[in-house]
Amino acid sequence: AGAANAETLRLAYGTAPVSADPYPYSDTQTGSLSEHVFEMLVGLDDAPLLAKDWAWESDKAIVFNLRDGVNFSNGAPFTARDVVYSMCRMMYRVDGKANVVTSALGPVTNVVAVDDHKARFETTAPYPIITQKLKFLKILSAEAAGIEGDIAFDQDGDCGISASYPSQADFDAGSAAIGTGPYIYESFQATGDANLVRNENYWGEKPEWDRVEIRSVPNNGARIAGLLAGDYDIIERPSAEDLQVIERDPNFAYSTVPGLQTIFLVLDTNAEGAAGVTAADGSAPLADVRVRQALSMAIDRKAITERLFAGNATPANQFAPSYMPGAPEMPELITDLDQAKALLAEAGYADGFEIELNVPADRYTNGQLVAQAITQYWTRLGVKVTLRTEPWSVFQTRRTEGQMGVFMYGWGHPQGAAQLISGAFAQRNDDLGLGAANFSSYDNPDFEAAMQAWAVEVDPARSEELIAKAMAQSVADLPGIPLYYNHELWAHRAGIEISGGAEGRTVATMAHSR
Amino acid sequence: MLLHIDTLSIGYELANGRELEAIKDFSLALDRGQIVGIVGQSGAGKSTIGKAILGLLGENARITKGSILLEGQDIAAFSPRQFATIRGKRIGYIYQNPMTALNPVLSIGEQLIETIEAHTPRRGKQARDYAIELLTGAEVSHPEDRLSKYPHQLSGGLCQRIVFAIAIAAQPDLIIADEPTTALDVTVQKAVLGTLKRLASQENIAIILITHDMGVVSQMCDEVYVLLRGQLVEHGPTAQIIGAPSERYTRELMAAIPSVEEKRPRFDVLDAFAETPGRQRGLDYLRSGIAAQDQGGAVLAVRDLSKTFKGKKGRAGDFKALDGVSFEVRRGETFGIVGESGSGKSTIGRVILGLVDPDPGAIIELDGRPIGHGDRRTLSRRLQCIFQDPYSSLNPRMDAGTNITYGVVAAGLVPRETAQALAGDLLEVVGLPRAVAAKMPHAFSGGERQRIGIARALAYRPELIFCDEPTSALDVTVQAEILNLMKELQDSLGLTLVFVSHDLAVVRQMCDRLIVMKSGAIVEAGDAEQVLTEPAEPYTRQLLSAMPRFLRSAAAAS
Amino acid sequence: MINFVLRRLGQSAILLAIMSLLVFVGMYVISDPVAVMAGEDATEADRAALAAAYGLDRPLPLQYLAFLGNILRGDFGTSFVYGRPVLDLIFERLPATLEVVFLAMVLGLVFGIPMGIFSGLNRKNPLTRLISMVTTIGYSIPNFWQALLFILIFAVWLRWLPATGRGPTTEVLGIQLSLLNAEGLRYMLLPAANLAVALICMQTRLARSGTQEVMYQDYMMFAQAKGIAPRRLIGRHLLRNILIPIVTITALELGTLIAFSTVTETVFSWPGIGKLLLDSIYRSDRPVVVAYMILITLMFVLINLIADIIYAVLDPRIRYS
Amino acid sequence: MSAIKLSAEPSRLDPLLAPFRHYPAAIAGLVGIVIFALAALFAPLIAPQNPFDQNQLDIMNGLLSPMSEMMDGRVSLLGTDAVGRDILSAVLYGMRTSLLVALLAVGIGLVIGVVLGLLAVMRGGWVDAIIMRAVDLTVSFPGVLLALMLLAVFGSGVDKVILALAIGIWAQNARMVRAVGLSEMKKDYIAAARIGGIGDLRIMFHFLLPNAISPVLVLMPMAISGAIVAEATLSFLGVGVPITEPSLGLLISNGNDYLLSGRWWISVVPGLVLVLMVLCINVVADRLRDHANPYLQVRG
Ligand SMILES: Nc1ncnc2c1ncn2[C@@H]1O[C@H](COP(=O)(O)OP(=O)(O)OP(=O)(O)O)[C@@H](O)[C@H]1O
Ligand SMILES: Nc1ncnc2c1ncn2[C@@H]1O[C@H](COP(=O)(O)OP(=O)(O)OP(=O)(O)O)[C@@H](O)[C@H]1O
Ligand SMILES: [Mg+2]
Ligand SMILES: [Mg+2]
Repeated sequence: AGAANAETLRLAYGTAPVSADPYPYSDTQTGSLSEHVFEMLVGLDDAPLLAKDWAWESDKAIVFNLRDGVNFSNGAPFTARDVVYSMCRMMYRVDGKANVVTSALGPVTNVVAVDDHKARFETTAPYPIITQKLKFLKILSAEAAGIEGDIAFDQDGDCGISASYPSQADFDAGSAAIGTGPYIYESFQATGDANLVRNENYWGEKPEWDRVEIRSVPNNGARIAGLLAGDYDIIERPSAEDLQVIERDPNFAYSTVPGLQTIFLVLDTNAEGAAGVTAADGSAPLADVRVRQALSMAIDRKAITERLFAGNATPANQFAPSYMPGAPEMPELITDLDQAKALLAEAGYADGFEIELNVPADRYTNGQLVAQAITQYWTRLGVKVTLRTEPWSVFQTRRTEGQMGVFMYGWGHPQGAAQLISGAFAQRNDDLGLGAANFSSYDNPDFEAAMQAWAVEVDPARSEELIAKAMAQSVADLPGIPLYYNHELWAHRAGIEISGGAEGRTVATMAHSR
Repeated sequence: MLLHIDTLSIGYELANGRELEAIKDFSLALDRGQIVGIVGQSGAGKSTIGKAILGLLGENARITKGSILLEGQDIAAFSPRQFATIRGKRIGYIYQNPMTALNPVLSIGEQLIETIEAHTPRRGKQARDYAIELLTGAEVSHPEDRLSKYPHQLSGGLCQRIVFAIAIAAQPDLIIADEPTTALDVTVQKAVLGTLKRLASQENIAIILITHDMGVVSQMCDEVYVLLRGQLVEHGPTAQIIGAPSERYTRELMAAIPSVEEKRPRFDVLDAFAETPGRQRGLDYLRSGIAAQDQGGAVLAVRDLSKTFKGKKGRAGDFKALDGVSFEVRRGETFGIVGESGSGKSTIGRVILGLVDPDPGAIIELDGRPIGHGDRRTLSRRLQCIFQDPYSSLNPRMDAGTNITYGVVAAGLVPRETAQALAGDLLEVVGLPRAVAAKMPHAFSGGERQRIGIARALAYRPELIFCDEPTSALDVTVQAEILNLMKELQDSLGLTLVFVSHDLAVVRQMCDRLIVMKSGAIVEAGDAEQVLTEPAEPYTRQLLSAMPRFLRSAAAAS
Repeated sequence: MINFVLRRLGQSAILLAIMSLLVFVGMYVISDPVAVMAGEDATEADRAALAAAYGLDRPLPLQYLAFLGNILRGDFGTSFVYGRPVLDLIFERLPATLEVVFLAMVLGLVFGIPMGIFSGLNRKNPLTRLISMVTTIGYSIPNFWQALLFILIFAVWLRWLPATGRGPTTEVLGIQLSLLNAEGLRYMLLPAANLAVALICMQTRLARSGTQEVMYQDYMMFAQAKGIAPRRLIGRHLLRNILIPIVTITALELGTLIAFSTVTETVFSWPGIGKLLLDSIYRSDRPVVVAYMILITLMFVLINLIADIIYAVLDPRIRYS
Repeated sequence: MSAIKLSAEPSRLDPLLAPFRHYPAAIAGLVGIVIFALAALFAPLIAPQNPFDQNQLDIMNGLLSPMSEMMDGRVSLLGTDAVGRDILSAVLYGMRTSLLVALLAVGIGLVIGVVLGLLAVMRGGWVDAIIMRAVDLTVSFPGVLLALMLLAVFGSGVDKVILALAIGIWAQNARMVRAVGLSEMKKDYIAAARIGGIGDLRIMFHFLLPNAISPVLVLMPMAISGAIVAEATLSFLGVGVPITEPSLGLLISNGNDYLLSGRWWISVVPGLVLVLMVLCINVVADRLRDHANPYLQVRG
């Protein structure tokens, strides 16, 4: 591997990237596409990328030392000014719309180019997860945008230059899509098809492929067929089922890595009752922790991952992949129908109760099958389950409106083990960035205290302790039920080797010809 | 020998699985330049023979026996592909029902020119010129304009002439002319027949002429074949058959020919229809209609009736089919409308019946009251119509019986339970077996269709019937029966008839008063006797003189 | 005729108003764009800002009026999702849809009508039985199945044709077309065939049943008696008389395929507008959906108007005043 | 003349069966329809498993190939799907939903479409204009959007699916009947009926309808198979049946994911049932149409 390859690499994505503009869209595929062209200070794997290193100067300021000798694909050198410019752009809301991490970087009060290769981020309060958030700040070239002189950061991103920000159309046309990454934009179409060519002047290891062609093939069957037909070299997210075909065929292979996404159920623990959950006596069954434990215990996670995913998923024992850095050690969640029934009886629901289980129809791999499996388990427990599946947009709307007492959800960001619990179970606190998606009505003082402390803890070791505490508490209380961790899968022709990342991005740099 | 039909038998398989033997052991021989006539009862199988010669029998027909030799080749055994080589080119066919024979969605020009191009080397403008020549030869006025017209824009007679022109376009060896002049006025008929005769004598073309008109037969044919219920009754030279028929049926046929020379109270009939209880019931039904109360004055008054058909190309394309027509019809009379084909006779009917809106200013009164649009439904029991083209006026997806009685049942005139019996009775009244009530319209012969139409109109027991060529497809015996029935109803119930016909002999026998029409206007009006015996207008005189005479005396003499 | 057309267009103006209102309200009840667009960790303030930015905080009637005002100024709005003018999005993808639908339509007519007429004429022919069987199976196999089968057979096993995507295009007057490009055409064949199967079946069956009625009419007998060539007999006399139902279904299917051939577009990753609509509905991208529906309604109105005019051309007895 | 009657008494079914006499293919179709209908009707009695009862399902029984043994020792004749549903049982149960939905939707769509189409022809003028513009509106309206709207306003349920599908079907029928009717309307037999004083309704149903409905009937079997498949799409959207009670269409589309990997039975079995069902309906419908065609009333 490593040798320059005079070949074209053809990638098939499962969803169309929306734009070549890396800022407004947070979906995986738009991220995959822009990862070819743009780089961040901090790599997705937490390793330094455009920053050589970083350190907290005070508990409200962090300084990044930038890599030397990096040039944008138009030849302009990469400097701290570009970091400031990119931060400005990130904070700027075009038509009021926030960018990928605009809100998350809200605590940043100032960004200063200390010198050409040193950038300082200042925050209102200690904001330890800023490095996590900066994984999403793609560095743009100020020069390419035609910005002269120094740039003064402000929180609105106006920075005195807002008028000259390139538009999305400029990115899509390629003129603004200038980054430091291994590949250069050639063309992008709104249908999600993109062509890239090698950046000959890339600062790092020489990119392997001459050309990268990205096509979007949302239909699973068609994607795998496209691979088999020789239309593509690599396809992302083949279905577990289709891997059988790949295994049988010596011309093809697949590769898998445990992913970042945790699939779990959210339970509304509100004592007043939960939408769609009804008990004969009018009580709120989900408010009782024994009921929640029973529901969790009834589920055979191993059966799900083995039977429905053919092993390409890991049974979850907490709300973040246990194999992720920073995830605490937790015991396995046991399956025991008898004990579950006993718990249910103990809670006064020996005759069961009714649950409407909400699942997005078109969102999660095998989501519908998993939902049916859970329906089976819970029915066996004596709970009457009505399975409701609907398109993501409808699901999302009803969820936001609080119309769901029990729903399936998936959460996976390369932002550390506390992401999920801090957003889904902590009380809402916009200043600390906690509980933005809390639909569980979970309220446990110990958990809460741990989360609030974690939010401002800059010491990594302390932080990990707090996460472990909060995680243990939430797994004990089960405001949600962890199910499994998704694995990322790629199928490809046999002549290629793949080293994909847990975040599941499909990029040319992960492919090496054998 | 150009054509030799030898002991031919043809059967039709019916929907109920039975077989109708339409032709039994029919033989015929024909040479170039010869004209033979086939006459006989309506439904006798005349058209079936014609179709068999061209291989156009429907899927349910089967040639069970015999052969048809065209110059020694047995075409009865031909494949469709082989037939394609003789149709049009060697055998021309004048279809019996001119108004349904033309494709409704193609222009006249196209239908004519495609035939020319198929069989002659003429192309483009040459073909078009030849088409115009053919139309002129068929006595079609304004032939250029007609080319761009569609069949529904033409009168029955025009359609017939176009069918004629198409059939002779290729100057084939043999022309089968199935009732080629039923819709033509006598002057045009004379010209058309003249053309046929000339083709036979000059071009040496053989012609099979199927007709009911003995006058035509006597003038045209060298030999005559008489057909009854699928069987050949007799055949022989024209003079012999007409002058000294040996078979009873032929004699009856000759006797039933109406005369234009004198008016008699009834047509001569020789019991063409079997007297059955059903027929009697049917007649009783008709006779028990409500007698019309004579309120004095005209039943129907038409004043200043004009009709302009809008053309495609603005005003220039407009066509004035009726121009200021006024007349009155008295109760209980038969009011004749005769005249040139295309002069607007049918259009008058269509306007009266509310199928076509007249130009503004026209007044149509029934019993002194103008007919409004809203009255149409209640009018049905007073005003009925026998269509010139009986076939297209029958619902193709209803059997004959239902076609006859559907309306009267719907109008509440007859209880539903008795409808079926009534249909059978009325079929017998018009001389058809009651069993045919279950047949679908398309499986009837031309004359049979016409009689179904008559039965339907009669079923209403209306006060007035607009009869548009009601018996043009009927042989004289059947015609006599039916016209007599009408006369009888007229006498007993005061039935009023508006009678359109080209057959002046029939007109003479039927009509009390008449109008003579030409180019949409009335040229002469008055007492029928007077107009027909002492015509005032040259056009009327011309009509009378063009009439093919069947001279009983002359025939008898020879 | 001109009056007729003008009146029709007048009617469609009302239709467009109704349609836009229906879709506007419909999208409102289905899902909330803010809920769909806002990120997972969006704060209340973020959501409010988002709603305000898109005018979604105003009462629905006001939003609709504003939308109407913009339309009258020729502004169909900007996609919530793509942040681009919706007309750009639609017209960018339109050629891809049009050309594949066009090809499918042609296939449908070219195969369907002759097969139908053949089976109508030769009722007892074994080939007729075969055609009947195949067409029945053809339309009872679900579209997505067929698509996958096509891919398996022609792309995976035989490797004759590419499985997915649009392939190279040729630019004609600023429009990207695959049709004029041998390689591009290869990409088009499978999706077009997938659309065409149902069309072929429909046209075959309509042509067959029409033939079985028209063939027995007197005028067909007479036309045969005239001895004109079979080609003309069928191509002119018969065809003209069976065409009305065929034109009707062609018009309806033309519109439907252009607007909604989402399954085919999805399975073959054909970048057409049907998929854009589906995605936009799912993503709650109201401006795209509303503009799309307005255009589609307009298209259907026009197509059906043309069909109505064709009826009158086909059958001179039909006249519109 | 001397047709020998085998049965002494003409049974009451005779006129109903008449069209099929001498047509073995059509009889086979009829028998097929009866079998399918009975199978659907008595599914609970025939099916080895109640696939809607979650207690009887286990994902551990998932993806078994035909003739394999399930955990409880029973043999699954046609295999199981991913969540352990016995395919044979699922197909039997799924057919009930699908047949109900498709027949009702097509039936309603047919009746409404034909009646409105005929009305448009009969009345013309503004009645025609309103009906036809309603057609324009309906055909332009995407089914997905309609279904989601119904879902949002009325909630889910089979009745909504039927409604949504019928709305899609009526418009096509209305336009078809109108187009053909326009032509028929100008023919003389209608004029004769008018003169005969036959009321508009009767003209509509006894004169126009039989002469204009043929193309609609031609498309009917297609509409049925279309509806069965479309129902699956709507169920996927959450409008129709829950995925725990899959219809035939849903089974096929779910099984689609397993086609490549060689677990063909999951979608091929329900797919074949659909094809066979439509084939039977089609053969019978064709025969009935031919039988009603006056020009073909001979044995062929
Ligand atoms: N397609 C058919 N199916 C069944 N019976 C038919 C069919 N065509 C004709 N017939 C019957 O065959 C007989 C002969 O019909 P044909 O048309 O030859 O009579 P025709 O002598 O021409 O009578 P007309 O003078 O009334 O035209 C009639 O009784 C008719 O009802
Ligand atoms: N719908 C129409 N459009 C245009 N012209 C028409 C239309 N109907 C009839 N005509 C024309 O009007 C004239 C009169 O037609 P009509 O049918 O009344 O004639 P007719 O006297 O009944 O002739 P025939 O004796 O040949 O039946 C003809 O020249 C015909 O071409
Ligand atoms: Mg005849
Ligand atoms: Mg006339």
